Amino acid sequence: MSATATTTDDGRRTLSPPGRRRATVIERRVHGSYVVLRVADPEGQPARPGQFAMLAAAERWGGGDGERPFLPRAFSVARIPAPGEAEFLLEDVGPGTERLCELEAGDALWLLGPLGIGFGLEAGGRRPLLAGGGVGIAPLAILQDELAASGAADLAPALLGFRDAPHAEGAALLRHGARVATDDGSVGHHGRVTELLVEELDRDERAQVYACGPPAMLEAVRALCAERDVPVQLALESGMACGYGACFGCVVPTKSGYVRLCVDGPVLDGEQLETALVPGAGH
Amino acid sequence: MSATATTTDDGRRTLSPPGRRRATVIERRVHGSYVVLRVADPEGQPARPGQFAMLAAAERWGGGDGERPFLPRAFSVARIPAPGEAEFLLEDVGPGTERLCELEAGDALWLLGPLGIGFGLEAGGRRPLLAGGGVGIAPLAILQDELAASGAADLAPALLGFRDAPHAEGAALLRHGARVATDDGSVGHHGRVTELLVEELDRDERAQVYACGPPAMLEAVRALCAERDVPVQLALESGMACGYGACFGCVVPTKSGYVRLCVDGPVLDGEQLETALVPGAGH
Amino acid sequence: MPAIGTGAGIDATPSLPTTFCGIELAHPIVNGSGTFDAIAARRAFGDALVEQFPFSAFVSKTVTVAPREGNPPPRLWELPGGLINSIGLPNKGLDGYLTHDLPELARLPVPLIVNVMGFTREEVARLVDAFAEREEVSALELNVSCPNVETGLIMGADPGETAKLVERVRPLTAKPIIVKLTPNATDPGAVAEAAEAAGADALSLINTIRGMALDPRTREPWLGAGTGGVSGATVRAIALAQVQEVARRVSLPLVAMGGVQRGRDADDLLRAGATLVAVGTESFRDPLAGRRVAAELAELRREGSNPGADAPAST
Amino acid sequence: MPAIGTGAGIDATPSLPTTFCGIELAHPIVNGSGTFDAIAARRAFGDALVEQFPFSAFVSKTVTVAPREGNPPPRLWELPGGLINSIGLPNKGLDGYLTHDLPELARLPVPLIVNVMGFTREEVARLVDAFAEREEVSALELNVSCPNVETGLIMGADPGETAKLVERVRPLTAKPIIVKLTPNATDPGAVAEAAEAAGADALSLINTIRGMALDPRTREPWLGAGTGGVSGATVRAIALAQVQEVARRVSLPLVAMGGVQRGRDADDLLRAGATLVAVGTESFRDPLAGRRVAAELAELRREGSNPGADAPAST
Ligand SMILES: Cc1cc2nc3c(=O)[nH]c(=O)nc-3n(C[C@H](O)[C@H](O)[C@H](O)COP(=O)(O)OP(=O)(O)OC[C@H]3O[C@@H](n4cnc5c(N)ncnc54)[C@H](O)[C@@H]3O)c2cc1C
Ligand SMILES: Cc1cc2nc3c(=O)[nH]c(=O)nc-3n(C[C@H](O)[C@H](O)[C@H](O)COP(=O)(O)OP(=O)(O)OC[C@H]3O[C@@H](n4cnc5c(N)ncnc54)[C@H](O)[C@@H]3O)c2cc1C
Ligand SMILES: Cc1cc2nc3c(=O)[nH]c(=O)nc-3n(C[C@H](O)[C@H](O)[C@H](O)COP(=O)(O)O)c2cc1C
Ligand SMILES: Cc1cc2nc3c(=O)[nH]c(=O)nc-3n(C[C@H](O)[C@H](O)[C@H](O)COP(=O)(O)O)c2cc1C
Ligand code: FES
Ligand code: FES
Repeated sequence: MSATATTTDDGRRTLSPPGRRRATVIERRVHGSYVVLRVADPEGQPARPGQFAMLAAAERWGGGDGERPFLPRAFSVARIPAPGEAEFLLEDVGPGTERLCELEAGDALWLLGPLGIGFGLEAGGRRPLLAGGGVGIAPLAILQDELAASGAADLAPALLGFRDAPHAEGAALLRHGARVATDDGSVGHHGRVTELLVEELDRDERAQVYACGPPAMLEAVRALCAERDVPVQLALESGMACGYGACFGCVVPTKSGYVRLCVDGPVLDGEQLETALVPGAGH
Repeated sequence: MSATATTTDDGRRTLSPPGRRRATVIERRVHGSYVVLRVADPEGQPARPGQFAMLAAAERWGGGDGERPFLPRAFSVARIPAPGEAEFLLEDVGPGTERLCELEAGDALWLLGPLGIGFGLEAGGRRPLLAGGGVGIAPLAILQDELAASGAADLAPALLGFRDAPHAEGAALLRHGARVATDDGSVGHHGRVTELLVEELDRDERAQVYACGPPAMLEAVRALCAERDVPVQLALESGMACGYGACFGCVVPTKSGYVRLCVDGPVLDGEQLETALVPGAGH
Repeated sequence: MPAIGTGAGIDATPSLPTTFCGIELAHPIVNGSGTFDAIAARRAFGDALVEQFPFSAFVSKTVTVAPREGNPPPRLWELPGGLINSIGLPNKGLDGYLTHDLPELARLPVPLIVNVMGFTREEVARLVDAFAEREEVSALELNVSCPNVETGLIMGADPGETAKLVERVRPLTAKPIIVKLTPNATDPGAVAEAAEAAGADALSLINTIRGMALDPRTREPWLGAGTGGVSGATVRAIALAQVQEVARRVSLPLVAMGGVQRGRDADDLLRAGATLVAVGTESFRDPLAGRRVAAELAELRREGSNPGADAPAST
Repeated sequence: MPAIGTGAGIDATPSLPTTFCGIELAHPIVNGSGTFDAIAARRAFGDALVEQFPFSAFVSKTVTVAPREGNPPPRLWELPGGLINSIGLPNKGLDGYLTHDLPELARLPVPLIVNVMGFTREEVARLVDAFAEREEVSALELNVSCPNVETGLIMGADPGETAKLVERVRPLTAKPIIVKLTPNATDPGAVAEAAEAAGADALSLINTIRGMALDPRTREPWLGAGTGGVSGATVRAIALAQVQEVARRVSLPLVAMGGVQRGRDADDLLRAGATLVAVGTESFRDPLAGRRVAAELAELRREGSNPGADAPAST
C-alpha cells in the first residue's frame, strides 16, 4: 500500500478507498503451518498496526465444488514490506483460507482495506508487551515493526504461543525478537503463552499489553491484565460479511452493548469487555 | 468403454451401469473450433452410435465463479477408439462445455452412460447417407465407423455443414470420407449442407438418411426427406438435467405427444415429428 | 474439503434401519416424488438398477385422475446449485398408472409410496380410494401444491383447506397418509398442525419454491410455462428452517427434503426433526445419489458426533 | 464468461435517469435497507464514499420506536452464493435516529428513504408521523415483515392486516409510502393488491426468506437467534418470480431486490416490471457494487438488445 494515507480515530485508522481493488500476489512463502502472501496494492494506503483487509481470490470465489467461499474474508495486515505492498499471514482453516493459501505469485485477488481501528501506540510511558497466539501473531508483526521503527529501544521480545513446531515457524514473522511457547513443548517454553506473560508482568508490571490470538487465549490475557490493572488492547475476531459496518453481523458483546468489530474494532480495550470469548469466532 | 455390452431396444441401446463413474481424460486434441476428449472408462460398455453420456468435470463443477455448471451435460459418444475408452467432440458454447474443454490429459470427469437409443442400422437395402452440422457431426463419426466396419463398401461420404473454416476442421473426425459445406464458402461447397443432401438424393433416392445438427438444419433435413419419402433418423438435442428419464425435462413434441429425448431418443424417426425445431434446444 | 460424491463405500446397501409409519426401511433415504422414474431408469440401467436400488422406499411421480401431457418445453433452467423446473406433472392418469406403472413398480425391491394430486377434494378422494386396498402400495402421499379449481387457491397453503382434504380422505384407507406441504405458504407450521389434527400420519416437505428466469437472448421468460419451482442446494437453508419449524409444531414423522446432496445435509434434516430424508435434484447429477447419501450418513453415524471433515481445525 | 465485478467503467456516475414516485434519480440502483450503513462506511472510507456514492438514493436501516440491541451473535452464516442473517434490527430507536443519524444521512448526495417498522399499527403510525414533514426525507418504506405483537401474525403476510396498516398511516404524510413485502407469504400478489388499494405509492420486494443452518461442530442451530433470513444470489430466481407476479397484479412502481450481483440481474428485474432495483448482499462483497451494477446496466442499455456476453454462440 502506498504513502499518502489519511488517518482518523487518533491515527489508529487509515482510511480505505471505497471500492475493492484488484491486487496481485507477488510472493508466496510458507512458514511451517502458515502461508505468507505478499501483495502488490499500488492504490492502497499503509495500514495502521491492527487494521485488516477483506480478501477474496479473483478466480473461483463465490461458488466452487464445495459450497463456499462466497463472501470475502478478513485478514490482519501483517507487514508493509514496501510502499504499495502488504503482507498477510494465513492459516488454512476452511474454504476461504484454503483458496487464498493456494494463490501463487502473479495471481489476482480482491482487496478492500485497510479497515477498522488498529492498536493505540500511545503507551503512556509503559513498556509495550506483545502477546500473540497462532495466526493472531499477524498484527503483532506490523506492530512490532512500527514500535521498533519509532525507536522503542527496550522492546521486549513478543510472546508467542503455538500448538506445535510447524506452527511455531510462524514466529519468524516477528523480526524484532520473540519468545515462543508451544502446547506440546516441541519449541521454546512447554506450555501457554500466558505463562510467559505472567513471567514478564511479574518482572515489571508497568506494561501496555497488545494481544491477538484465539478467543480462549485473549480471554486469559484479558483476565490476567484486569487482575493486575495492566492496560491491554485486544485484537479480536468475529465472523464478518462486509468489514465496513454494513451488515451488523460482526458484533461482539461489550460492557456497553454490542459493537461492530469491523468499524469499532477489531482492537478493543480490555476494559470494554466482560469477556473476550466471542460466540461464533470459530477458533 | 469395454467389451461385454448388454443391448436392448433392437440393439440400439447399450445399457449403462447405474452409477456415474469417475473417468479420466487420456488425450485432448483440438480440431479447429472443437475439442476432442479421449476418455478412459474401463467400467463402461461400448455405446451404440447415437447414444450419449452425461459428463461433468470432477473439479469445479457445481458452482464456480460464474453461476454454473451445476448439472452434468449431454454429449454424444463420437468414437470408441479402443475397448474401455470413448471419445467426445465438444464445442465451447457455455459454462459447462467451457469447463470440459479446459480438461487436460490426466484430469478426472464424472461420466454416466451410454444413454438413450441410438441409430437403427437396419437400412432395408437403402444406402446410408449421413448428414451433420456443427458439433452434430459427433454421433456420425461413430456411426460411420460402424457402417464401414460392417462392410458397407459403397458408403457415400458424410455430408457435413459448418459455419467457417475453423469449424470445418471438425470434419477430420470422420475417418471414412466427408464432403464439407461452409456458410462462408471458405472450405468445400459454399452454402448449406442440405444443398449437398439434395444433390445426393437427386442422384439416388434409395437412401436411409442419418442426421444430427442444429435444429434448423435438422428441420430442413426432415422436411426434405418427408417430401421425398426418404426415411430419416434424426439425433436431436434438448436441455437435459438427468439423461436417464428421471426429470421429464428433456421432452420434445412428437406426433404422439411429448417424448423424453433421453430415454425415447435422442434418435427419433423423421416420421414421428411434426418439426425438429425443439424449443430451448439452444443452438 | 472432500469432493462431493466420491462414490466411496456405496457397494453394500447402507444399513441404518428405520421405521416410518410402521414400515421397516433399510435406511432413511428415499426419493422425492417426480425426481426418479424407476421404470425409465430400468430401461437405461437394466437389472443393475434393481440390485443397487438407491432408495429404501420408492415414491412415484404424482398421479392425477386424468392423463396429463405436462407443460410445454423448455422445462428446465439451471441455477447456481440448483434448478427451476416446470414439468407440469405429466402422467398417464389413474387408469394408465394402474395398468402400466403399478405392476412394474410393485416389482421394485423396496416399499412403494404413491403420490397423488387432485384438482378437487373429490378427485383426491377418488385417487386415494383407488389405492386404498392395493397391497403393492405401502403409503400414500398427497401433493397439495396445486390450486383447487373451485377456489383457485393452493390447497396446501391454507390450513382450513388442507384439514378438509385430509378429513375427506382419511376414512378411505388404513394406509399411512403423508401430506406433502408446499413451501410457498405464509405459515407451513399451521398447515402441518391442521393436517395432523385432521388425521394425517406423516408430512413431507419441502416441495419446490416458485421461481423463474429470463432467456438470456430474448429476455422473455425462459420456461415454457413462464414460472417453475426451484429445487436443489439453493433451497437447502430454507428447507431446513421449515422442517425445524414443522417438527416443533407437530409430532408426526416427517419426510424432509430440499437440496440434499451429502450425508451431512441429510443429517441436518434428521437433527431438525425428520424421520426420513428424500433426495431429489441430486439424483439428476448421479442416479445412485440416494445410496451414496445413505452411505455417508451411515459413516457419520459411525463417527458419532466427531467433528469430521466439515469442521475447521482450531488454531 | 466475464468475471463478476471487474470494476470496469465505474469511474463516472452511470447515467440512467429514472423517476420514482416523483423523485428524480440518476440511475435505478439503490440499496436494500439494512445492507449499507452510510455513516459507518464514511468512517471507513472518508469523503471518497460520498464522491463515489454507489446508490442513486439511500435507504436507511429499519428504525423502530424503541432502541434495539439486535440478536445475539453469531448473526451470519454463509451459503453457497448467499447468506443467512439474524441481525435482529439493531437501531438507536426513533429518537436516536432523529438526533444522530438523520442529520448525517441528510448530507448524502442522494435522496433519503427511511425504512420503519412497528410492532403495532400505532407504532408504525408514530414512526410515519415523525418523518411526515421532514424535508430531509424523500420517502418512507414500511418494513412489514415483523409479527404484530397483538395478533402474533406477520403483518405483511396477510392482505387484510397490510391494508389496515397502510390505511392507518396513509393520511399522515404526503410523502411516498413504499410497502416492503415479505416473501414468506402464500400470495405476495394479494398483499400487493391490498397495499395498492389502501393507498401505498410503491412496493419493494423481496425481503429475506426464512432459513437456518446447523453448526458443523455442535450440530445445533448456528445462529444466535436460531433462524434467520436468506439473501444473495441463492434467492434470485425466487425474487424474480415474485416481482413478476406482483408487477402483473398492481400498477404501482416496484423496488425489486434479491440476489442482484450484476447489471444483467438488475435488468432481469426491470424487465419483470420493476422501476428501481436494490442491491443488498452484494455490497458486502464490494462496497461499490451498486455503482458497478448501474454501470453494467447502462452498458447493457447501450448494447440495446444485443445478446451480449451471456448468450452462447450458435453452432
Ligand atoms: C479482524 C480479523 C482479522 C483476521 N486476521 C487473520 C489473519 O491475519 N490470518 C488468518 O489466517 N486469519 C485471520 N482472521 C480469521 C479469518 O478471517 C478466518 O480464518 C477466515 O474467515 C476463515 O474462513 P474460511 O472460509 O477459511 O473458514 P470458515 O469455514 O469460514 O471457518 C471459519 C469459522 O467460521 C465458522 N463457519 C463455518 N462454516 C460457516 C458458514 N457456512 N458460515 C459462516 N461461518 C461458518 C466456523 O466457526 C469456522 O470456525 C481474521 C479475522 C478477523 C475478523
Ligand atoms: C443427446 C445430446 C447429445 C449432445 N452431444 C453433443 C456433443 O457431442 N458435443 C457437444 O459439444 N454438444 C453436445 N450436445 C449439446 C451439449 O449438451 C450442450 O452444448 C451443453 O449442454 C451446453 O452446456 P453449456 O453449459 O456449455 O452451455 P449452456 O449455457 O447450458 O447453453 C446451452 C443452451 O442452454 C440454454 N441455457 C442458457 N442458460 C441456461 C440455464 N441457466 N439453464 C438452462 N439452460 C440454459 C441456452 O439455450 C443455451 O444455448 C448434446 C446434447 C444432447 C441433448
Ligand atoms: C423435475 C422435478 C419434478 C418434480 N415432480 C414432482 C412431482 O411430480 N410431485 C411432487 O410432489 N413433487 C415433485 N417435485 C418436488 C420434489 O419431490 C422435491 O420436493 C423438491 O425437488 C425438493 O427436493 P430437492 O431439492 O432434493 O430436489 C419435483 C421436483 C423436480 C426437481
Ligand atoms: C444483513 C442484512 C440485514 C438486513 N436488514 C434489513 C432491515 O433492517 N430492514 C429491511 O427492510 N430489510 C433488511 N434486509 C433485507 C434486504 O434489504 C433485502 O431485502 C434482502 O437482503 C434481499 O436482497 P439481496 O439478496 O440483494 O441481499 C437485510 C438483509 C441483510 C442481508
Ligand atoms: S462485518 Fe459487516 S458490520 Fe462488521
Ligand atoms: S433429461 Fe431428465 S428425463 Fe430426460
